[in-house]
Amino acid sequence: MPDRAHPVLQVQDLKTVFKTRGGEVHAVNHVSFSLQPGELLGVVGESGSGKSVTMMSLLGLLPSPPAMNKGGKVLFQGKDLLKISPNELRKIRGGEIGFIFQDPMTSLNPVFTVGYQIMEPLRRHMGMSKEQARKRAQDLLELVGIPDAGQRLKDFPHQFSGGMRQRVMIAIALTCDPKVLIADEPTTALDVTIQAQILELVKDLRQKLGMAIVWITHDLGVVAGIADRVMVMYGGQVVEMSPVKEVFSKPLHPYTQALLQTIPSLRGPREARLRTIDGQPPILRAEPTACPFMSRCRHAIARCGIENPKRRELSPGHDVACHRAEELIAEAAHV
Amino acid sequence: MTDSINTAKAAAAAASYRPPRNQWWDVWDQFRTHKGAMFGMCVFVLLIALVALGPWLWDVSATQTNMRMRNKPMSWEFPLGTDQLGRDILARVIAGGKTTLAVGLTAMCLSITLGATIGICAGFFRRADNILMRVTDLFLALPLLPLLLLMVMLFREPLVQSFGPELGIFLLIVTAIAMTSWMNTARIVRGEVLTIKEREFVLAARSIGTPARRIILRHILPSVLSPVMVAATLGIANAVITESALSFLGLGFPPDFPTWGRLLQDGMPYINLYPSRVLWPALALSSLVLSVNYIGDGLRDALDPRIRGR
Amino acid sequence: MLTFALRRLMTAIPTLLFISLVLFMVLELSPGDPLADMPLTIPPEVREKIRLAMGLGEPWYIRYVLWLNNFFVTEPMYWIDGTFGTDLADGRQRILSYQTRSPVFDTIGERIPQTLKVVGTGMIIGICLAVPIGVISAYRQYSWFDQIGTFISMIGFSVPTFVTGVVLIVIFSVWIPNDSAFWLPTVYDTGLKVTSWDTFVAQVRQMILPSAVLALYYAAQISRYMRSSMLDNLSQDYVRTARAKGMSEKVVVLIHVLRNSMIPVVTVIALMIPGVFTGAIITETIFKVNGIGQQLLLSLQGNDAPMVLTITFIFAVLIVTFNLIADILYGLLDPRIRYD
Amino acid sequence: MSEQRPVTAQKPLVEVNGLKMYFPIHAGVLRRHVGDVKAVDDVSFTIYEGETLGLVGESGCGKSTCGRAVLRLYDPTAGSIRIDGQEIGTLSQSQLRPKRPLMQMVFQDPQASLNARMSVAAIISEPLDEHTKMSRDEKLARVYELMDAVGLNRDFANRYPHEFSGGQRQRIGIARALALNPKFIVCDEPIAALDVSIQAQVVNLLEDLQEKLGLTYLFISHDLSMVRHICDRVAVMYLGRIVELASRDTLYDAPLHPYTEALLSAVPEADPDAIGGKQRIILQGDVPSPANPPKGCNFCTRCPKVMEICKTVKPALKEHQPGHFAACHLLEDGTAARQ
Amino acid sequence: ERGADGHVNVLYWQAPSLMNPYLSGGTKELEVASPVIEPLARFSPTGEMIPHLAEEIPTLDNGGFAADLKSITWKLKKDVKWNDGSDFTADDVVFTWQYCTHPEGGCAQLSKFHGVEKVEAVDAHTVKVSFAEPKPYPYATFSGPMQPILQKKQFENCLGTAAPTCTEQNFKPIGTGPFKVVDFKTNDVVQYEANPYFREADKPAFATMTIKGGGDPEAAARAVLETGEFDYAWNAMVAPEVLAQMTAAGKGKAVVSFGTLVERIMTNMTNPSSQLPEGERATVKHPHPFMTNPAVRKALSMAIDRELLVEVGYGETGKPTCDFVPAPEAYAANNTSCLKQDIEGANALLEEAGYVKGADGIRAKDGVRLSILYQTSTNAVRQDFQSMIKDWWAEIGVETELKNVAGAVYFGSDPGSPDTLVKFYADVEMYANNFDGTDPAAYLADFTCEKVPGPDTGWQGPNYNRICSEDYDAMINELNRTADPAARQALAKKINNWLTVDNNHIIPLVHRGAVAVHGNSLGGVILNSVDASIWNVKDWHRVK
Ligand SMILES: Nc1ncnc2c1ncn2[C@@H]1O[C@H](COP(=O)(O)OP(=O)(O)OP(=O)(O)O)[C@@H](O)[C@H]1O
Ligand SMILES: Nc1ncnc2c1ncn2[C@@H]1O[C@H](COP(=O)(O)OP(=O)(O)OP(=O)(O)O)[C@@H](O)[C@H]1O
Ligand SMILES: [Mg+2]
Ligand SMILES: [Mg+2]
Repeated sequence: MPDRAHPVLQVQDLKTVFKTRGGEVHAVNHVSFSLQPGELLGVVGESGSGKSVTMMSLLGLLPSPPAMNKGGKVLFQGKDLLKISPNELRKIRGGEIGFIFQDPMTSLNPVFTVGYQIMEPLRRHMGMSKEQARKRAQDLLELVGIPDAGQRLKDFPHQFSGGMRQRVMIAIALTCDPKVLIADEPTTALDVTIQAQILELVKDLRQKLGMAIVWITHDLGVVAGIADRVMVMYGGQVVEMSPVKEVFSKPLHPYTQALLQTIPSLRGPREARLRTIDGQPPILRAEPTACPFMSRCRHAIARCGIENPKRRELSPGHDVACHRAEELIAEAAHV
Repeated sequence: MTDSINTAKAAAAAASYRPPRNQWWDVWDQFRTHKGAMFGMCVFVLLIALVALGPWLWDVSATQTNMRMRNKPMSWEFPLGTDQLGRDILARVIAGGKTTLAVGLTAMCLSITLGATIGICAGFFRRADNILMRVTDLFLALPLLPLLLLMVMLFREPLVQSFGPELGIFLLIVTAIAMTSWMNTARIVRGEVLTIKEREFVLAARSIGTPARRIILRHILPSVLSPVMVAATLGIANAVITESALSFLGLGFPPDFPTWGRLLQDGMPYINLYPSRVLWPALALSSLVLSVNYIGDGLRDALDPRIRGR
Repeated sequence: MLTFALRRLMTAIPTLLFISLVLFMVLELSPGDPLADMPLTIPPEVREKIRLAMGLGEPWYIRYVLWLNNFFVTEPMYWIDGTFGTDLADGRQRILSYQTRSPVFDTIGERIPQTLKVVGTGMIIGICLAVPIGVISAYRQYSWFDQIGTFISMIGFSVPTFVTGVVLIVIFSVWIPNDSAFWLPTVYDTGLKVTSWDTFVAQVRQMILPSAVLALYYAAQISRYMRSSMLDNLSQDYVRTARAKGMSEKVVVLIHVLRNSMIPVVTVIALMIPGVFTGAIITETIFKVNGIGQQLLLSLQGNDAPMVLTITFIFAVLIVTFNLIADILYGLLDPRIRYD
Repeated sequence: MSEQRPVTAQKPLVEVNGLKMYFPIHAGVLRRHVGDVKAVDDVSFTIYEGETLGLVGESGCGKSTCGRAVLRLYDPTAGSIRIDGQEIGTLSQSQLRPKRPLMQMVFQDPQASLNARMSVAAIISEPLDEHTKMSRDEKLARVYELMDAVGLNRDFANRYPHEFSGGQRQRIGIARALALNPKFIVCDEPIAALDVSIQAQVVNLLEDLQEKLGLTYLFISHDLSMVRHICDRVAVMYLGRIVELASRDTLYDAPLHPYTEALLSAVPEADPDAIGGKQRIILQGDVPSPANPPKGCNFCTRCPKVMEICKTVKPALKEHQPGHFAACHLLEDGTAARQ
Repeated sequence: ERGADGHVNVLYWQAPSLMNPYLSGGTKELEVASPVIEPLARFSPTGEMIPHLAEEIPTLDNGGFAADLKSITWKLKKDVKWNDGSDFTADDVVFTWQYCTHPEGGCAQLSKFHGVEKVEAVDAHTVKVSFAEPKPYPYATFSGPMQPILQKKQFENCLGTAAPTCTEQNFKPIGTGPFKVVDFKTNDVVQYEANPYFREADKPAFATMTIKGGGDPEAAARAVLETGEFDYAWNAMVAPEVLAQMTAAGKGKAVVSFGTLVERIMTNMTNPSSQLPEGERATVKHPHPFMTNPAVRKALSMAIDRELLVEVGYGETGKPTCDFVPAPEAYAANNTSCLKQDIEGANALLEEAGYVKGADGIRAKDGVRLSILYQTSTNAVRQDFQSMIKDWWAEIGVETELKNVAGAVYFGSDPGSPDTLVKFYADVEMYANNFDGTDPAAYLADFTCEKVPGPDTGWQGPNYNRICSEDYDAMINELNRTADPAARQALAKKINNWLTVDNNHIIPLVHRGAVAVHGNSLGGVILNSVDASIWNVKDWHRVK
């Protein structure tokens, strides 16, 4: 089990706002979480719930304008990433924290060879010679399971299949032995057999290299397969944070519960009809003063409309942001 | 809180039967919010107004020579001065604007229509592609001047006879300019069409059973408007300059027909002596091109609902 | 790629033949008389004699075939003779200009260097200006730099070169006194041979004004393309990837984005290059540079059909070639494009 | 919804026989035809009225091509396609036009398949413009009706696609497909681009519509759990060929083909308890190029149970149990694939 | 002293295309060739003949010109050498005749040998030119800039069809003049250096000369007067006030010389209406509906203020004129009757002729409106003239439509083009023309009946007006028979008046001078518009 006392990455009260022509969009509101060394944190949540924005604002990767950081702290090795100079931040990006993006098809620069793109951070961050960098790049490609790595370094991204491109992205993220790897839906665009390959690969790598991973996904199945802990996001907030087993066995937040019910299962009895979550996700024009899930929540009460619930730890390592969490547990137990 | 939601819902319900309105209104709404475009529009309207209403506001002949008033500087009587024959420059700028605007806009429209049509056909119909692009090469290679001479020789008389000297030569010039300037538009549009036709919404239209010509009109054409806009901006400048070159060569309007390009050229010998003679038409010309450019920018944004939303 | 090029070249041949025919017909049918320059005092019967001596007595198709034969057979022979000292041509009739009564290729060969020098310099300077302007305008979209850049490039495009050229002359050659170091010549001395530092300076000085006029014109256009291409690319995902890798802004913009943005721009430039060879008619005339453009204008005015036909046909060849080169460049620059 | 319809009792609506869709590859200076991308290679299946046939498989295996060829968005290389008893495989595009209302398509990417420059009303009424002579008001009424049917607020008629969430966009696409009262709809991965919580909405909608309007679907997807939910029968494709076709329950419970097995095992389960139970089969390597498929069984390069014969002889699709087709040499001698 | 003054820079805004005047009749070619190849005699600015390669001018008095008017004998200078060092002989003169009269040569100066039966070398330094018929004016041959003598040795192989292929010869002719060609770039620049064999030992003062071509008149004037890059610019036709402003800079001055060039309006005696079938349009078959009326022509002429035209268009470089032949003095009629603008008179005249103003202010008679299509070539000054004249004609109730045509088409003789000078598909047309400044007989003879162009002549013929008058033809016949100078002059004046003030077939506007500008440091410039403008380049020198 990871060491909970010394997180590698600690995010406190992060808040990010987009300035757009239609007004402000409060995409991330007071998000806090921490990441233990060697841990794999799964992040789930509806599309637009702020998963990507949160992770990107950690490293200042959002274009500004329109994005603006409105407070919070991101502690990494004792430094606040939001405060340090661009130069230092650059060293950390790619050097200490690796990033894998959502869409492997467009995230690689089409006009540079894969080798160049892998070697670039090696040469710039670690000052390796061309030869050394090439050697290392080849090792990395082999590590992520691309056959004939030496040859393929000379290929361009479009010559790789989607799954292989995603592996190249992983290789790039791993170049400088990062302490933390942030993977933003790395398998969503891939089909199941390739996804399975990548999941295996990540499990493998984690064992070999021992880094902490943040894994964003929609797919609860994936989370169930690899995560240690799960963070559920909704409306720019973290609504639930729990060890992976408990999310599936004992989801506390109504959103998590609803989410789990929408997915059909491969085995077991087949429901006649899928459950859905009615209503629309909120558009965050201002900082929410109410629970953002309220309008879609079956259990909403008046209080939900007045006060945005704080995140509370209900059982060890399992926090939730819902006014009625305790009641609902009791109810569930009762039923 | 709930109240406000309810009222909002009620309002939405009330509005819900508002029939869909013409999409051009949306475009206009967006267009209005584009600062640059509105600025360009103002300048453009101003120019049009100057040209359209100018003859009423400034009731001086543009061609009447007045030998006693030659080369006068700016004054109340002659707001922009007079030229070497004592003709009032303001009146000439106004009169020239009429021709220039008409020629520039019509030639540009013709040229981009031609260019867009050929570009779309080349991009959309694979079989036509090769031949159309080779035709484009041919036109690119054609020397303008002999071609114009040829056109003037063949068509000036019949046109002048059927439409009178003004309209006849106007038609001739406008077609001549359009004929020789559509190639770039065609090339750009073709490139764009090649990518757009692979997009899924075109396939969707085909699955509905929309025939090719309506796919082009409804789906392809609006999507290639943005490069066409750029071409249009450059096209106006090009048309105006070509027109002036034509009159310089004696292929254009009759000599007593001022146009901005011609004023510019007439003023050139005097540039050192009376720089304002070059300045005014140049200014008019630049503001025309600039305003069209900004309008094009705005229109491009306004035509794209994705940008429009923001 | 090679087969693509070969295939295109094969279609190019009939295309070019057809173009040459159309060019010939246009010149043939358009009014204008190579003798228009001659004084009115020359009586008609003498004119007729001269016309016959020019070969105008033959029917058009014979002249066309003769021209084709000359262009594709005789002239290359002369060229080979000139280069290798052989004697293939054996004094065959070459393409003669009506105006100068000399082989058009000699004239063209004499003039191309100037055009390449002046227009080429103008274009290179234009590109060198346009690329950074385009990059900065896009990187700081809607900043004052961008706005001013737009404004200037529109002016550069809308004011004809015959105005900008003369304005520059008035400023740099008339207002500035002759003895000043900033004074610049307005007449291009084509006899100047660069043999020393001084002649080199003189050469540079006489190229400044014409090249500046052209540079403004080219820069105005290319910077527009550059800007929009940069804007397209700056919002791409791979830019974010590069940033996430910890690359500095300089590397991100100047290596990753620029390389991608250059792809369409380079092809646009490639398509502009044929224009360098035909020269810039107006600019060359204003500054009296004896380039191809000026020659073309003179020949057009003089109705010198063989010269016009040859120059425009060479231009057509260049257009077709550079179209092909642009396509190939596209393929080389953009590894995604494959021709097969 | 009624469980498990008796398959045989129904009338076939779509019959596809020996469908081949090759994209020619030209090369050389003379653009000679040097080969084909065999995107769909000899596929046959039948869809009965009112049922949903699932088509699953890896990316690039030819699912979309198959769906499009069935609707004659491509001109198939060979094979016959009969819809409602009428052969459409050989009709010209203009002869086909009057048949279009019968068969429609819902696309994978709702963003890309809607013209961003058209308002919702315009998009939905496009098929009406093409195939009916309704007046403006009638059209508008029909648009509202359709919007109601797919659960879109009528107020949205004036909006543009980018102003909608993915699920709503897909509803617009579905409304467009429904506009002409088709009998048969090809759904080309209609939910792949959507968020999980929205996927359910769309799937429910499709099911409701099927029930109400008696629609027939060809449901293309690579989400096996969703296919299990919505389809009556499922066909599994690999590299342009159908390797297994069976009723849903049979296929999921007792797959015959090694590829189907691997596919099923690769699906991550959102149930932590299930993880331990089942050993995943991780396929090695990439799918071969359809331009150059292996000589024998298409799957032989990655098959965990490959035999010598697989590398030389293409197995035929045979009915091994009633209604259960598979193409695998392992099954030839009657041995089940599963040990 | 020869070559002491270094280099002189000359600018011609029209660039020369070759250096052989026999292959191009263009003025620019004559000009650049004139420092190199010389005729037997040149004309001074006032029209007197000055022997160059000839010892003296042969006349009736000194016996060089035979009394039967059928031959002329030139004595050549003895000490003349070609600039390659070889001797100049009578053979070269004979050769030049052969060269130009070769039936396949396409010689532009062929008309100068019109009537020449034979040219023979009497001895090495005597040439006899014999005419088929008596020739009252025999000097057209071998004098003036158009017929310089070519070196036989150089051009021997360039006869007939070979003429145009002799590029080297046509670009670098060997001559006897003060300069020799070092380098010729066609349509661009000619480099000269002093001819070491030139017969006058101390000339030219300049060691080298450059004649650069290209640009436009303004730029040429600017390069001399404002930027000072050039010493001399030819034909600096710029607007008077611009010229004034440029000379005000103090770097140089303008010089003017008047030849015989007259800007004029020609009236069309035939109907150019496009309603007529092609082939009958503008032919004698259809007389012009109103231009044939002398009163109309006269009114048109009266309405013009020539002084003002000069002031606007030419300033010092033009003079208002009523004459078709304004020079040389002996031939000039010096009419002044038209110089005063008389709008009222013109109105009255038209009124009297029965043309009354309609509601639109345009006069008409019997349904024929005085509506005129007025064409000319494209040229800033001509367009200014058009505008002014249109205004004046409007004042007398004549409507004018203006048209300008590119010079290359207008002055061409392409029978396919409707826009040429000679087709004259307009009511009036404006251009300038001259003769070589010595004898106007041929020039005046242009308007005989047989010279009317039309479809039958392939639209050839100089009688653009389509005048066909027995009186006129008779006068011309008489002129061709008269040898006595005084009688010739009187007759020429009579013909001139017949064409202009009497009948107003030709409406002369401006007697145009040639203008050149030169820097203050260039001395010895005497402008000549009868011969080459730089005819005396050997005398040019640097002013210290
Ligand atoms: N550039 C931007 N300008 C304005 N709003 C933005 C911008 N980028 C993101 N947003 C908003 O921020 C919110 C969070 O977006 P984010 O991309 O983090 O969602 P996500 O959880 O990653 O969704 P997905 O699962 O679809 O990737 C969304 O509401 C989105 O509209
Ligand atoms: N127009 C075409 N020309 C050539 N090859 C094509 C064309 N369209 C598709 N293909 C090829 O046919 C094969 C099947 O493509 P198809 O789109 O049908 O796959 P798919 O199963 O739908 O995949 P996905 O799940 O990614 O949508 C692929 O290899 C593809 O490259
Ligand atoms: Mg995201
Ligand atoms: Mg697909």
